[in-house]
Amino acid sequence: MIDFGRYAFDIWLSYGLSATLIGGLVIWSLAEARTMRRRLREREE
Amino acid sequence: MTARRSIWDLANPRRFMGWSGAALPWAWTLATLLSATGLTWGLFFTPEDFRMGHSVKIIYVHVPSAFLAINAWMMMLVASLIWLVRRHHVSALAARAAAPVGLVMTAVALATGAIWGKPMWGTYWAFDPRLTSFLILFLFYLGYVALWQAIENPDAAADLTSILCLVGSVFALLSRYAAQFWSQGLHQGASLSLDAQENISDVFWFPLVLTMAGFVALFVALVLLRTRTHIRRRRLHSLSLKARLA
Amino acid sequence: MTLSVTNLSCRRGEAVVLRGVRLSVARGAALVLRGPNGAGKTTLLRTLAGLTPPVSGDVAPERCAYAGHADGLKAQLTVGEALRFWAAIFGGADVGPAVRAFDLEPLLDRRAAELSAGQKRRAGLARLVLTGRPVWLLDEPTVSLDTDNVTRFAAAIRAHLAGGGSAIIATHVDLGLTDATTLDVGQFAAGTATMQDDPFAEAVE
Amino acid sequence: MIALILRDLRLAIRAGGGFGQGLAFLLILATLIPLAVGPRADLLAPVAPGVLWLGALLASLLSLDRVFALDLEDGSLDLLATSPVPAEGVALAKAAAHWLTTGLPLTLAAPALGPLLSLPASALPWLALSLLLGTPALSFIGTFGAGLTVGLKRGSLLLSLLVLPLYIPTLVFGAELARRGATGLPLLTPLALSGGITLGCIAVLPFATAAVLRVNLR
Repeated sequence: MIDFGRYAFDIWLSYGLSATLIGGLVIWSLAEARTMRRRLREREE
Repeated sequence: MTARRSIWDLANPRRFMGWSGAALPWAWTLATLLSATGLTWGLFFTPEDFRMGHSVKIIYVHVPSAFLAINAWMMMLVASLIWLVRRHHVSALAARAAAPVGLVMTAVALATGAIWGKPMWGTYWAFDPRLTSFLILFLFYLGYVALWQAIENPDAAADLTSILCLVGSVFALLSRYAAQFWSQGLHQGASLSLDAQENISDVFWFPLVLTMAGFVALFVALVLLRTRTHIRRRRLHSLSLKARLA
Repeated sequence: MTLSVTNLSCRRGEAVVLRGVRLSVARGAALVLRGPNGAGKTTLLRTLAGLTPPVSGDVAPERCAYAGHADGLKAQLTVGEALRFWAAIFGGADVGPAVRAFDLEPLLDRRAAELSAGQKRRAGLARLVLTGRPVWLLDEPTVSLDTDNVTRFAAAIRAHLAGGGSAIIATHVDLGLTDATTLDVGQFAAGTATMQDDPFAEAVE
Repeated sequence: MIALILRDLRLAIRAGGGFGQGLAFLLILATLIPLAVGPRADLLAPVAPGVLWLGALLASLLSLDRVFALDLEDGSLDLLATSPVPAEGVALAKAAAHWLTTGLPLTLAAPALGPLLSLPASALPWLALSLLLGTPALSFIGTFGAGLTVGLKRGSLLLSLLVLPLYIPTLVFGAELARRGATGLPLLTPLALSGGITLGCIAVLPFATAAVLRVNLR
């Protein structure tokens, strides 16, 4: 593992924050897609 | 149907559901592969910058998210125009689908910019023209998303948000110039600048391009997925309307 | 023929509620719209007035004067001010005939806030005279009018018809218009939505 | 259109909502700021143009939700839409009436409040000029926002969220003009840009407002 020196905290913080935000968006979109697909399938039948 | 096929057929809800369903796994795969490669390369296999040290590595999330933050709005503008001119419902729903993605990307760009700013300039936030422009863009996204949520009639919502997007684009551009002008007015000559990517060496450039391509694929995947969700929601809406009238 | 539409389709909110509407009203004639609540009488009148664009068919809103459920009066303005305002907006007609037709002389200097519901209604309907437009579109015009005022209102309509005007009225009250024809809006009910009304009317996948 | 402007002015005078409230709001703000920041003139004077601009902007925002909502409630908006006056004309008249009832009085009153914030007398004409140039844009942008949200039940907060970001260029150039006037810096650029934005808003926004009104009325 490479040592980021005195910037390690900043780098991991920015990567962690980005991953949280973008990952949150992806998970939310997937969950919403699943709910909507299920609800529509129930209604179409 | 013997109607001549055109590019607009792709915007028919049914046909859109067909091709987007097929394209979605590819977009996800491409997004994962490109982003993972680009980020790993950039994070672990590039040297320190002579001026910024290892902090340059923040560039691999900062620049792609900033790139998408602006281009998501551009996409919304084009989709809004298509809706206003040609009344393609999927176009309006795609604009709606892109807005939260743009919002999150703007937030990421702002957050990583602030974290990067601390070691570089000694402060998390400075009213640099670019930072200010992004903050303003964030506000425009918020207003756009809020307007979509507030209106019940989907066609009226599409019309009103499209017009807001058009007017907002002009004012966002004006605000950008205003921010530039205003910050020069405060401290003559830009003392703080985020121009790192303009004189960046090849070592950093290649992984950055990979990551940007990965983020674009991610954007495409998210917009397709969210547009499919909105199409289904719209279909549900039509069904309940029918039930109410019957 | 003062007003004639064929094959008109109207939308209320998102839903197409009327299809293939055909109606005509001649000079000096009145057309009474009938139908249960929600049949689309208001929708039809709003479409004819040009407020809601028709899904298909042509309308001539520049020849119609519309009066909806609300009177368009401001509590802080006097009846005279309101009438002069609407007269100016519609091209500067003299307010005299309108005042006489609805017997508003004593109310001219009273503010709308001080009027009874029936008086407000009369002031709101007097605006129709000021528009100078031949076809009056009236949506439940007798709501909140007492018997006396209904009679007065019917007289005003008869005067309008006698002067070569015409009217399309959605009402449940018999206004005593002898040669009025009746149109049942229910016969134009749109039924289920087609793909042209709503691209989401059929399953999307 | 003139008739519509005159009617709105008359209503503003009778209802007491238009002129008074905006001015009172600005006065309260100009009183509260020194209480919050401290009475020192060397702290207050530099921020005074910006504070007064912000006050004018918020005061103009206060009365926006009434621009179309009252006319929609009592049916006047329907009747106006069926009248020979085009929707663009209605939008223009509404914005003009809004400016006459808020922007113009604020322009006239702001210089009087300058001394409260230790603004030197030499800066007052520039403050007035910047507000005179900038406040019409605020009214036209605000009228567009009011048109967007006119059919909504709880539209006031959304209206602020939509309108405030659109106010940014006007605020930046207007406040900059006032600040440069106060410090004697060259001010041709903000002057031209302020005027340009206002003219652009007057020329283009009535069309956008008319378009959103038609959508909301149908």
